Amino acid sequence: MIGPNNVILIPILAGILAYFLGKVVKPAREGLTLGSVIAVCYLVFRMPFDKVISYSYSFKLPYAFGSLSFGTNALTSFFAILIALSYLFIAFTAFALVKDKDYHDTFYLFFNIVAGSLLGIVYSRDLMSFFIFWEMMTWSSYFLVIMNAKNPRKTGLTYIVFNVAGAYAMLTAMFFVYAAAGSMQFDKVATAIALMPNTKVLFVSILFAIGFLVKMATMPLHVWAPDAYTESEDSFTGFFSGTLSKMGVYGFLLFFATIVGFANLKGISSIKDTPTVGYVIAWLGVITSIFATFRAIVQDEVKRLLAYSSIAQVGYIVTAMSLGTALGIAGGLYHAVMHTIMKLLLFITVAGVIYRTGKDRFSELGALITRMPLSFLAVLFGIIGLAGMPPFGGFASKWVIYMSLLKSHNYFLLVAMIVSSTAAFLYCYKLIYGIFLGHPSSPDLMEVKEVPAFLWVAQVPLMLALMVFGMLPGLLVPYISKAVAALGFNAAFNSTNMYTLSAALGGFNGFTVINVLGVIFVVVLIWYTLFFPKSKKLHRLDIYYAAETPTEETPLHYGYGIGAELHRIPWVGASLRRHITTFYEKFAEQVNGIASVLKDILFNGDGQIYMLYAVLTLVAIIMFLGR
Amino acid sequence: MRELLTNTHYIVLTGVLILMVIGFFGALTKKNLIKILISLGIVDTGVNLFFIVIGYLNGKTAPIFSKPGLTPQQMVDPVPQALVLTAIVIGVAVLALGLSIVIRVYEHYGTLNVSKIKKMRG
Amino acid sequence: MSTGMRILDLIAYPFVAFIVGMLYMGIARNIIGRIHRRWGPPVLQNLIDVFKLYRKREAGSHGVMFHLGPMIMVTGVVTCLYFVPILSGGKWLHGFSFEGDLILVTYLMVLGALGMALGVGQGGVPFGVMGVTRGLTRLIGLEIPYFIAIIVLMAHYNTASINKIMELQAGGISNWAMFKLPLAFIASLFSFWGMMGASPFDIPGAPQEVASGPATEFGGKYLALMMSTRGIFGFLKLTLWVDLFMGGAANLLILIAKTFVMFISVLFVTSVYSRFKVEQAVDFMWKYPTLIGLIALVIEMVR
Amino acid sequence: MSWFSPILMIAVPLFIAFLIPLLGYIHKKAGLYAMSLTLLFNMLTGFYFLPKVMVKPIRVIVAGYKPPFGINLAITPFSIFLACLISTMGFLVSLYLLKDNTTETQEKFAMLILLVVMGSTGIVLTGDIFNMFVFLEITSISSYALTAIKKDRKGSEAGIKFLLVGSISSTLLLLGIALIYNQLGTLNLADIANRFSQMNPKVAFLAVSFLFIGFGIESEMFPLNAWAPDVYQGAPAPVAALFSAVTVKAGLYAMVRFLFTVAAKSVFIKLLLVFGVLTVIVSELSALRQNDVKRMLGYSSLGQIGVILFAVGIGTADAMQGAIFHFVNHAVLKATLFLSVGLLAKAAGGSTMEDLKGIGKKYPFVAGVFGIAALGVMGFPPLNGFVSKMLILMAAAKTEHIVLIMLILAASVIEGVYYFRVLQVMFKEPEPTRIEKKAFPVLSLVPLVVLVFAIIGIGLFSGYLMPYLKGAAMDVMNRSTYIAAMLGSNGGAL
Repeated sequence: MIGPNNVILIPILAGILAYFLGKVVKPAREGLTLGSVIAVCYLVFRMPFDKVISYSYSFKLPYAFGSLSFGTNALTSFFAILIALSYLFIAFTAFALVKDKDYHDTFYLFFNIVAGSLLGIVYSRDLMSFFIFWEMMTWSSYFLVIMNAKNPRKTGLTYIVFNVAGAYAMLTAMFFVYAAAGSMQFDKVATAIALMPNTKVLFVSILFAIGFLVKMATMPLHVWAPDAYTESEDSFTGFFSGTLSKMGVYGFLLFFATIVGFANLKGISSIKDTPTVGYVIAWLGVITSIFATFRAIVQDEVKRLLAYSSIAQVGYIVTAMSLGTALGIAGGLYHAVMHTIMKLLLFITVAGVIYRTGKDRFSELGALITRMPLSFLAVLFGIIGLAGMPPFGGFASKWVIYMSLLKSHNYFLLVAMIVSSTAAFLYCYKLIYGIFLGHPSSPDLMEVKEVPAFLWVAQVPLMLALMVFGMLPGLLVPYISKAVAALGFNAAFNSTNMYTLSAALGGFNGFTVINVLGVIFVVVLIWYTLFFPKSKKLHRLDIYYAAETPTEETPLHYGYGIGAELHRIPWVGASLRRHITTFYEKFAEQVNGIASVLKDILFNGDGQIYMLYAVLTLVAIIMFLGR
Repeated sequence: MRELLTNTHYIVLTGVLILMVIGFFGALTKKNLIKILISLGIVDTGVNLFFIVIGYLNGKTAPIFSKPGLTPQQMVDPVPQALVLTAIVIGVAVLALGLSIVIRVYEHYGTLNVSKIKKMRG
Repeated sequence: MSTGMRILDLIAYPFVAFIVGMLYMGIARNIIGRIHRRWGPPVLQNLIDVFKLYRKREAGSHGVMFHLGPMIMVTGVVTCLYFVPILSGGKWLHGFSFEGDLILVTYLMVLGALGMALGVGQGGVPFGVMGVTRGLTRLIGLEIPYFIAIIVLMAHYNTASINKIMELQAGGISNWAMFKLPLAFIASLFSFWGMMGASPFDIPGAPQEVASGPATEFGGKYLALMMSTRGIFGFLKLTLWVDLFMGGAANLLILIAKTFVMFISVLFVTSVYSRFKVEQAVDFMWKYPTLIGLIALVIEMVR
Repeated sequence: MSWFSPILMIAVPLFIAFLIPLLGYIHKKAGLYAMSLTLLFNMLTGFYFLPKVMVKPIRVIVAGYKPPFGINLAITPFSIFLACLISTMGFLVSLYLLKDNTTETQEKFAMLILLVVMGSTGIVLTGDIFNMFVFLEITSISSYALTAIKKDRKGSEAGIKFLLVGSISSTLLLLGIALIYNQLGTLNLADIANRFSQMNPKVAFLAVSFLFIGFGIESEMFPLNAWAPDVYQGAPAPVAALFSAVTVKAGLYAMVRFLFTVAAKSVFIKLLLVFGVLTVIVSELSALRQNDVKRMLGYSSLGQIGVILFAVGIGTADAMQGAIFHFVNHAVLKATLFLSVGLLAKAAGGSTMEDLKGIGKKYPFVAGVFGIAALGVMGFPPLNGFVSKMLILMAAAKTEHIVLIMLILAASVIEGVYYFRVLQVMFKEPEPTRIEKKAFPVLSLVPLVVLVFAIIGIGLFSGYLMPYLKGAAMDVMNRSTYIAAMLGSNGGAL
């Protein structure tokens, strides 16, 4: 039976083959990627969801590593399915959008390797294989970030510094734990940590947290994310911000719930029976979502707005999970799925829009609803989900997170989260207004065609998924409860049927909500279109304009300026002016300064000084070690 | 263990020390490349002299069967002297190579001042 | 209660809200008129306006989304209405409130506004977009005190379902949340006034600045739909506040009495204060009402 | 066949080296082909003896005098392992040189390359301390000549600096050997090791510190490696590849053999640890601000050597195993980097970042190889650099060196920055119009292909290499087996 270890190799081999075979026959790249996508989806879905299976895979690595072991449990299958589906949708998007680009070959090489390494992360059962695939994800996604970047130098270097530094923080913690446990297997490591003294456990958990918070782009470690998400290859961005950030979520859950264990973290120090480390991270998550939401509203670039919105949404997941309550983790997982679906849908559509119009700023777009109706519908579904509006799944996941915060009495966290989720309506509206409504900023926008057909293969299922999860919020509950159980928590949902979602303090019936909405809308629609005379189609410029008549030149696409008024709100304005990046830039200057001073002093080019160094070292050794 | 250091040993050892000090002082302070190479040569001779002193036994003669009837017991320890031969050859080779490179450096830089020859630094 | 009656009850639901809502708007124009020492239009003026607009022969439209915008608004508001029980006791006029809870209602309230905003977007009128932006920015301010208040409620009564909250407040005035959680009530009042469009907060539709904001481009049947929705929305909020803080109403008469008290508070505030700028509104809302709410929250956490 | 002994690995290259000027008359390129053939021969003999020595070390007696009197070769697992590595890398660089016409005088070049490889093999195989000094001097002198072979400004400047510091090292080594001979009266490594404790402690300490500094200069340790960046920048690229892959290894071998087997002074091993970490930090930081890619690679090479010294300094068997593995990876990776930069610089007419702008688009294969090697050096998973770095850091974790691990990981973040910056300059800048694309000679691409397969192959299938690494590590760690093998009667007298 093809175990997880083979599933990982399929995309990686496909990628490498695609690169070389593609040189001979170009369509081989799409063919191989498609083959690997189908194989991965088939195998991932065929694997039993919550039966714990483990494989050891001696990969001929030296004795010190032991054999790399892989396996599945409910949590891994949960994320594996997420990865497989995103891999499928993004592959189709890439088939359409990357067809005639010059980096056609390297794209498929690195895209498949990233997919393979994601599966590797999820299926690995020991620290070393987890780290191997984590690093492979980092460097392969680096090349996809700089592939089509406008200024690859700044984006690429910030991405590498943060992600590699995060990975190495995680690695130090792994070595710490390896020294105590003597082995890299998760279970042995878990038992070893239980016996470690408190200060060490705290040190290890902070280092692990840093590694995963960098990946989840939580404040103050988020600086790489906006640039990386905006400048990465258009069709890859969905995968990047939708699925790669979820690896941070998976890692966080894996290490904090099973290996380090919330219980003994609580033993060390806790505030109101939530571990202090978790409590601090929860506040970090909330602060991230507030800052990121306000920063998202004032953006003019479409992808940068979505990038900041990703950071904000993942901030919710961070807050929900890090409190260590069963319902919180369930809420985090639910929102992880919803966020992936929404971000895939939005980024794929935006990539299609950019591909067709060649423009990526709100001030250059506008009134595309007439030319690209399906994309409009896709973005409409997306923003309803993003804003967390009831008929679609976005509301269900946010509802669970709110309930978890209410149940664990973290009211202040909930109030802070409300600030950001209410402000989210602004950037959702700006997204759909800026691109599809209002007035066309340039005449050529009126000749644009709909997004390529392949994208519909990705968009339609995602839209349906949002609707279905909205209609049947309880559909995911059994799977989430199994995943939460795999982490050692008993699931906290009261209801088990598909239609309702109920937990701690209340519940709601998604099926009724969408039916009521549907019935009323149909009634109003019939009543309005049939019984009333047809409305007269007015010309675009025939609008109420305070007694003047606008001409073709008057700039009417006012909506792209949404968010300008935020600067005037005292606290929000202050947060928008102050950037955390200045701190990092100063730090980078400091390091560069030391580096250049160091090299100029020590290697100053004079042969005689070099001789002097040798003699002085000799004298120093004799004097100091002489006694 | 040959601990019997006679006063001749001490005289020659001080000589070695003086040579070494002069050599190192010259190499580390003089700016002219050729002077540096010469002082390195001096250090080399100092070391070779030190080797000879190690093998010297008071009142013994050179380890060559020049006269019939010389027994090895009357000779000084031959091994360091063999080593010194190789060391001298190496010293010469290094010095010759050094001077040829110094000529080429002079062609390029027009100066022999070692603190001026630092286009490659940092 | 047979299903037939249930269906009738459900059909009557929006119309009750529509009629009462329109009457209140008529009364409001009358009272403000009297405050300005003039007679003010007849009480049924709003109903007359709405029917006049429905009779209009044609209405200008800028495209599909423009056409659907007001419809989504109505759908959103009426759906939200169905989840707020008009009468307590769960027999008559309780809509679907047993299937939803307070958080669902909070988010449904915004769904209508967003639907209409899409219509305004296609309308293409800069004033419309200005109105929508002001509305959404103001929402950031209003939502916080309101949400703090309902958190206090949910924490205190340990449930999120509106009906349960109403039942727990039964038995006399002293049992009302208004008196049990006074600070939370005061904090929620501020956002109540804001959402009802009382003067310091009627920023989106400010006639002098943005020519009635979002409703600028809509005429004929679309304007009629929007005015009736505004009526229903007013009624919805009134009943919600009554349910949450005054133990709901056993029958329509009690409901009208209680809602009238709340409505009077709106009128007083409207006619006294002058309009805020958007940032002032948000800043104001984040200062005093939020502070009061947080104090209520702390008290609640301590108990 | 008793005549086929490891001594041939030294005798044959020596003989051919001095035969090359004569071959010059037969055919202009004969010297170069002779060089490659001899190195091939060396490689094959090395690999022939490798499994044998793993079982039992060989002691080659020269000119009939049994140790501890005559000069003899001590072929132990660690030395034969390194001998194979040195000869293989020498052979690959020589393949590159066949078509590389950097210098007009081909004979001198071929001879010097042979002498350097022979010298290094000698250092690694010899069992006599003065003999090791002589081989070290042969390597150094031919390295000075190789650095300055191109007669240009950079070459001669680098050459003279290398010579000055090198002569200090040889003087100190001589002094150390003299002191040891004065006390113990013997030059045989095993014999010295055996009776090292009988030395007067003061003189012993002095001798060890002299030799520590002497070998330190050869193995590019921090305060003593100031000459290295200039040499890597000044010397022609293939020569720089040879230095980083071969001569440094010999210097490191001498340091390790002396400190671990001969003078088991733990103070100096701890010193090695400190200097190792210092080397890593200083060289990685200095590499950050470099504009010339070859000089940057020089610094990065120092950084990797710092990691090796750090691993050796830890002093446990695991760490030594990781260090030896890093010997191999560093040699393979640095050779690939220098050779590919050599090709690219030759095409672009210079090795600064400015010249190499957009070169990746014009020569995708060679720049791709450079990229893979860069990923390997940085220690990214599937490649070989990752495996040895993990082994070293795991060993360090076992001995509670957590702060040092964090320092080294911070240094490798810096390493990531400057390597990705070069990759970004090569691949993302617009294609240079002034260079017209002309294909490189096939023969100079062969070593690159072999090295890339080695990088990926060792990375994936490092398990096969482990027994040899374990054997070599054991050889270094326990002195007594070395002494017994070399002095005891059971020594295999060939």
